[in-house]
Amino acid sequence: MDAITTLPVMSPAAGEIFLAASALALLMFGVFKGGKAQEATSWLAVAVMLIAGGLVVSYGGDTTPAFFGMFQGGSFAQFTKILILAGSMLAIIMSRSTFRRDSFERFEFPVLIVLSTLGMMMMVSANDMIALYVGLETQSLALYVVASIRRDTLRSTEAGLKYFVLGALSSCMLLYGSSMVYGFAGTTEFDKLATVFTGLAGTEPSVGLIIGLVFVICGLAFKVSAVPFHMWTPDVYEGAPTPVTALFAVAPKVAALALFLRVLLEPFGALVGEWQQIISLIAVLSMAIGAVGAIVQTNIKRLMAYSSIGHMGYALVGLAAANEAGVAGILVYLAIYLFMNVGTFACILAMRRQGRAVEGIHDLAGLSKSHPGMAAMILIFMFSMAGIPPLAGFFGKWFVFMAAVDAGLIALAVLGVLASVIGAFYYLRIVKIMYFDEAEEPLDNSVPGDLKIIMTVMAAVTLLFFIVPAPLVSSAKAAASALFAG
Amino acid sequence: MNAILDTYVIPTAIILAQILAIVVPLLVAVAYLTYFERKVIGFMQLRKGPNVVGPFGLLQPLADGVKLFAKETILPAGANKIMFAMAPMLTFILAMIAWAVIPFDEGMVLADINVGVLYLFAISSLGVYGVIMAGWASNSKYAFLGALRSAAQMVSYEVSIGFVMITVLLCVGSLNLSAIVEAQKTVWFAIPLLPMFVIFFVSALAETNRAPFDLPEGESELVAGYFVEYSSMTFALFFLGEYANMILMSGITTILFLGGWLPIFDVAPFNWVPGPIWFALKICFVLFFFLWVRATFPRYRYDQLMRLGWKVFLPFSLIWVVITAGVLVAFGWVPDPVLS
Amino acid sequence: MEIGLAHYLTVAAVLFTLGMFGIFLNRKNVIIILMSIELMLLAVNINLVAFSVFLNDLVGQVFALFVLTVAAAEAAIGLAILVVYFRNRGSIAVEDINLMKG
Amino acid sequence: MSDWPLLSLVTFLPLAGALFVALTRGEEEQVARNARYVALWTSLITFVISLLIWAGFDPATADFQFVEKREWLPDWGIGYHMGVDGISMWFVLLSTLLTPICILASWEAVQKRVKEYMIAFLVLETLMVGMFCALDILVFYIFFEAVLIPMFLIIGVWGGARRVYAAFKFFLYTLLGSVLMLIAILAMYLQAGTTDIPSLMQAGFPVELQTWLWLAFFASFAVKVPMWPVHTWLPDAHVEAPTAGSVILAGVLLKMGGYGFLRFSIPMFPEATEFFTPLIYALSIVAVIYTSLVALVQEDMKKLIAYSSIAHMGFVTIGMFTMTTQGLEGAIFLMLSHGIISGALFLCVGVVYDRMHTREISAYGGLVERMPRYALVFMIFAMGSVGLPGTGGFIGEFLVLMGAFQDNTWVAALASTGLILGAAYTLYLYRRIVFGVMEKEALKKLLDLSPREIAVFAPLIILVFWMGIYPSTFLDMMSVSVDHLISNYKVALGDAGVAVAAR
Amino acid sequence: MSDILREYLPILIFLVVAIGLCLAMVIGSLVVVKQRPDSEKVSAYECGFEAFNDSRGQFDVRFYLVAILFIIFDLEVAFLFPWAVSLGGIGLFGFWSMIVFLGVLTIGFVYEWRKGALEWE
Repeated sequence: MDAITTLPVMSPAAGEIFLAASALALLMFGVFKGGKAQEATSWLAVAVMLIAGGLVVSYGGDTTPAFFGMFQGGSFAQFTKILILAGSMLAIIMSRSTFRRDSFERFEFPVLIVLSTLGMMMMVSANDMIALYVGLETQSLALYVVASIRRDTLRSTEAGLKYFVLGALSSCMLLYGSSMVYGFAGTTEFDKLATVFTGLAGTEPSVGLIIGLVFVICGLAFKVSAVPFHMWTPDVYEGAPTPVTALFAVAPKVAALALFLRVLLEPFGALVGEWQQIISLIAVLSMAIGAVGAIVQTNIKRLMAYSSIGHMGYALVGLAAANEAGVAGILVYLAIYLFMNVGTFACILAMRRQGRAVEGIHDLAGLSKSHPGMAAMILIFMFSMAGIPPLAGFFGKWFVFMAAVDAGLIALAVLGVLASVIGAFYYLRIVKIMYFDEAEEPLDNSVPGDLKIIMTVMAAVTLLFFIVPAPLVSSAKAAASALFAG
Repeated sequence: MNAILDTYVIPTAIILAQILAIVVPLLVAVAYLTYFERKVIGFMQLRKGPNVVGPFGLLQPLADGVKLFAKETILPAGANKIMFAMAPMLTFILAMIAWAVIPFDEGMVLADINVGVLYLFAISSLGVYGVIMAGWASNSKYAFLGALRSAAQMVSYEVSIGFVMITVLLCVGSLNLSAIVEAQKTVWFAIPLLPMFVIFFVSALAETNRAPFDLPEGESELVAGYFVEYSSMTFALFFLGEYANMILMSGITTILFLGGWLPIFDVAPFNWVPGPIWFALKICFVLFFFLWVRATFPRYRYDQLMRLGWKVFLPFSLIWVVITAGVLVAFGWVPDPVLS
Repeated sequence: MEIGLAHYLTVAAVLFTLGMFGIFLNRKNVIIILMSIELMLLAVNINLVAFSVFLNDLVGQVFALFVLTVAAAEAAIGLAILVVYFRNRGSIAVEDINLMKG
Repeated sequence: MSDWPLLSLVTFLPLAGALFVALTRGEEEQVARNARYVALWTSLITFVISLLIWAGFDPATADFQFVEKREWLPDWGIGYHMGVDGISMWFVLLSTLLTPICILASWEAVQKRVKEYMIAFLVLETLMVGMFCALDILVFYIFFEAVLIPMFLIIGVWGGARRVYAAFKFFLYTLLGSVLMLIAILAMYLQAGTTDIPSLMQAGFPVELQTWLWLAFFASFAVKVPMWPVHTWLPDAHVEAPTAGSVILAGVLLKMGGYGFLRFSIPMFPEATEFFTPLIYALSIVAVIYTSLVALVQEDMKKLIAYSSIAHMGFVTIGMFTMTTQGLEGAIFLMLSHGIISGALFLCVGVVYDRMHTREISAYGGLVERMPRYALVFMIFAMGSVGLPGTGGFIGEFLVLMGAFQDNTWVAALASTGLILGAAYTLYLYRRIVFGVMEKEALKKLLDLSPREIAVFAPLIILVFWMGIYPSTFLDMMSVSVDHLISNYKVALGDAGVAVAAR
Repeated sequence: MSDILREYLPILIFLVVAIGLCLAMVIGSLVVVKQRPDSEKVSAYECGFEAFNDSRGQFDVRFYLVAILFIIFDLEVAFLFPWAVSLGGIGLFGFWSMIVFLGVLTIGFVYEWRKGALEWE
């Protein structure tokens, strides 16, 4: 009782605190500015995220437990938070031109993204089941609204509704799991849970605990859209406005996966024997369904949904390995995944015919002739996603599978690479449509400048990553070892 | 055998006796509140009010009761029968069981639970279900619209009631109603928290759908609101429930702001009078205000009503919560927490 | 019969399962899904409070309070989304939510 | 001169050219012309520089030469490591030689999207050269896999009617094989703690592990070589690819598999190699005989040559696994000569295809009447393919058979039948196209080889005869490396033998 | 009987009594008085016409808005209850935490106000 009367440590959470305060300020700014506030709010939101990123860099590395042990900084959190912030920031920037062209004006959009980003950052740093839940919900609640932001269109609202129902369901499962864990371990704090479970080593954990663990995993698997909890992904990706899908594909995935890592490796680290099989299975299924499901798709956003399911499967391979290399692999994978996805979505956002957004895969036909530059970039992204070296995507797979082999999960690794061959098929299909097929009617030529810049930068990073991979890879490794040290 | 008798039967019998000691006077009070209302409003409007049945019309409530009892109970064809019948019962039951935690004097309370305020808050929140059920089950547009309006109104004002209760709690440091009364030994909260007292009273008017906020059942607009389809005893139950609620809200006002059973001044002739009498007197005083308001104020428009609730009361009470807490903290007046 | 922890857990589990079935088997109305979600959250709260009492540890109740709050926010957002959906679709029957086939 | 990063220069010069081409802007016509010239000159300069490697190469040592080493992923101990020995140097030269020839060959054949075409070829050259130079297994894998991208596009964009099918088949087959290799590479790295190829050669993997690793590498290289029964992508890819694509495919890409066996399977997993040699023999012999028979009944020129490539690569794998000096040198030599000869044969097909736009054998006949020079050139390469003494093909096949006889008579005997069948289908092809009566009207207007085409063929003809008449130029350079390979292999096996004996 | 049961038992009994009472009243009336329903009597109370459409049809979306706002604010109140009671034990940090919380709440409230969610007509 005494502890709570003293001021808690707050500095490691400087970025989050700033983000929270700014989100409120932005909301007020938007609502009082009136009229065309979206443009200004968007740029302010970007600036806020940049500053928050700076704060995360300068203060977030502090490993002192903050907020009475509810919040844990450190380089793992730092690394993922920067990815999250980058993803959200790019999503906001990319949304501008699209919404402008659709003459859609809603300043809440950037504010909601800032809020959900805040939630994601809290998730990553959560050091207690309660903090985890609150962070997760902050994220999810904002994202439900973001998904249905085009409230005048049926598709967007339906996507929002589906996302809401299944997201809420997954939260319930996660909660039920954590309540069981709380009951059978007697605490919700990650550090204490870890101690309790380490004490259990060698003995058979109680059934209640296992049920709790399984439910927690199910809930988290929902959030990363891993099979068999992936059903919502294609629908939501397809229905949500494309800038929103671009956000969904990146930042929340990074956050959810980072959370997955932390939860399973820190508090439940000692129970690795119980969850390794489950994660392996989820990973294999995700890779397989992601690859097979994408083959029959005709909508590029749906295809990206399956692609992200598959990618999450690969990332989970690293988790199944449950070693430092695996975490480092996942972090590298996530960073690269971010480049590829943001770039791809920049291209998708640029797809317009006579001013109207199109999203069929066949609308890409003949792109290599009408837009050679963009086609080349999509080509780079697709081959990168297929994991063909020397493009960045290969390195993600390399590190993840390295961890799996290191952990002795050879079968998992083999299944993974086989799935990647199947997956390569549909990425190739897009390349085929762009390069081998003839165009019926070319896409519009006017690609907004910001999208152009984003896709070019992302393509360049994806293409040239192999030249100097060391900075990213080394910092991922450092972040991973921080997770294991702390 | 004796053990069972001692542990179960006897306590239950005592409790039953206590309950009857609450319910019977309450029902009588409700009956005479209607009489009182008609009389008071009558005098205010320079009329006589009921004066035919019995001396000064004193038997009028009984006659009304018998009349209602003797009427045919109509269950509308399109109604959801079970829900239709349950709605008035719910209203009535809630109005009754809230009294279980009301202290009439020091220690004179049926269930002295330590979360009394929460209990009252919960019970009064449930009241809205009776309204919604009635409106829905009736399958009539008037009833349905009346119920919606009534529900919206009730929940709107419930928020400010909540905030007002918080300010009181801040000064008490306990959720126990007796403790709240005890805390007013030095000064009644109506004085330092006067604005809150006013807000609470006005919100209580709205919460009980009383004039000038009685438009959910405004006869001229929506016939009789959500209970337009009711008749006979089902109607009577609504009626009873509503008036019992009025008395209850007065009781809560008394407890929160007017020092409950405490005498006005804790000096000689005043403290000879027993607590329950004080309590009853104060309730009557508040009830008189209820009636007075009805007689004097014109009915609010619905938009005015909602604006008052959301745009005036809510921000105002919110600010008052902050101010109260700030003052208490700044001057070190925060009561020690009673953590039991 | 003494009512112990196991009974609370059983009730919670039953409620949770009911909620789950409510979501997956319900073919009629999306509102029912929202109610099912609330039911599941309630089950969780029963769990938390029961554990809290059993472990003599307040954290469970604090958690339950958080769950309540978030559940309310969630319900609010869910209802809001449902309303905008209804305005576009004119129906909230579950089988009508089929614009995109998954 | 020695500290000049010659290998990197050779590797990345084409990439710079590709970048240059990519940046050209302007009228389509002009861009196409510029792209052609830039590509040609880049590849020619690259070839000239690569000759410096040959010139500076010291044949007396089996060590890697022109070594470059730089940090790349320091935390994982993975570096950028380049170097050549007597084996890989030849493949580098082969790649740099064939690229300008391909570019020249597609000077007029390719008319659409010339810029992209040239970029693809230059990138492809970088990747091929880089792969042969790489001394880090991860770097090797990157180059090895990346080849798929330009090749996929070359087949898919500039290919024939069924190009999409062929491109997909090519891509997925090879990818499927190589991802398994990726797992094996990971396992090796984790076992040995390094991805450095020279260190891995010393690593000495446990026998149990070797088996699996060998199989995984085999999955990749067997597809690439290609060995029966995973060869089916090759005829499709060859048939549908544009002429230059087929040349590169036959000339260099198939050699990547053979090179892989030499660089990884044999030196790193000697016990497994010993164990699996019968499997290789069996598959190779099936390939030699079966595909030769298949080649006999082909109606499509390119398909026939494609099947003949499979058969020749069967010889190569036999030679390699005999683990005799003759066998190995023969295999390498055969790869080089086959690279030139089959490339040239595809060019020959390309010459008539450019004029007639059909590859049906039955559409031709009596070409000698109108195209005597063409008939001569075609004959030289057909003879080379058959393995006529005096051409490069003879030396290679002869050495392989010698090696095979030392190791296993039956294998050698069966392989020899492949020679006869090879002669049969090649001569049959030649007869049907060049001889006979010129009946078709369309053929009567054919023009003989143009100066450009002669320029394309001339260096190849010279090489074929050089290899056939004075093979020591080539063999001397590789012999030390090959001996080193064999002795290491024997030592490793000897160790294993000792270990087994001690048990 | 546990303490908690002893405290709440009277409420339970009270509930039973109240239910019994109202059932007695309603059923008593039903039994004693002769019931003669006819189709006119049981029809819905409207302007003399038959009802045109389902009376439970659509209604103003603002009612939803009020409901949603209520849920949010009522919960804040639920948070304030324990805080108010224990303010003495949680010190300045406890105080300021809640002030920040209320600040956030106020911002949301201001937003609603500006967006016109509180306008009725």
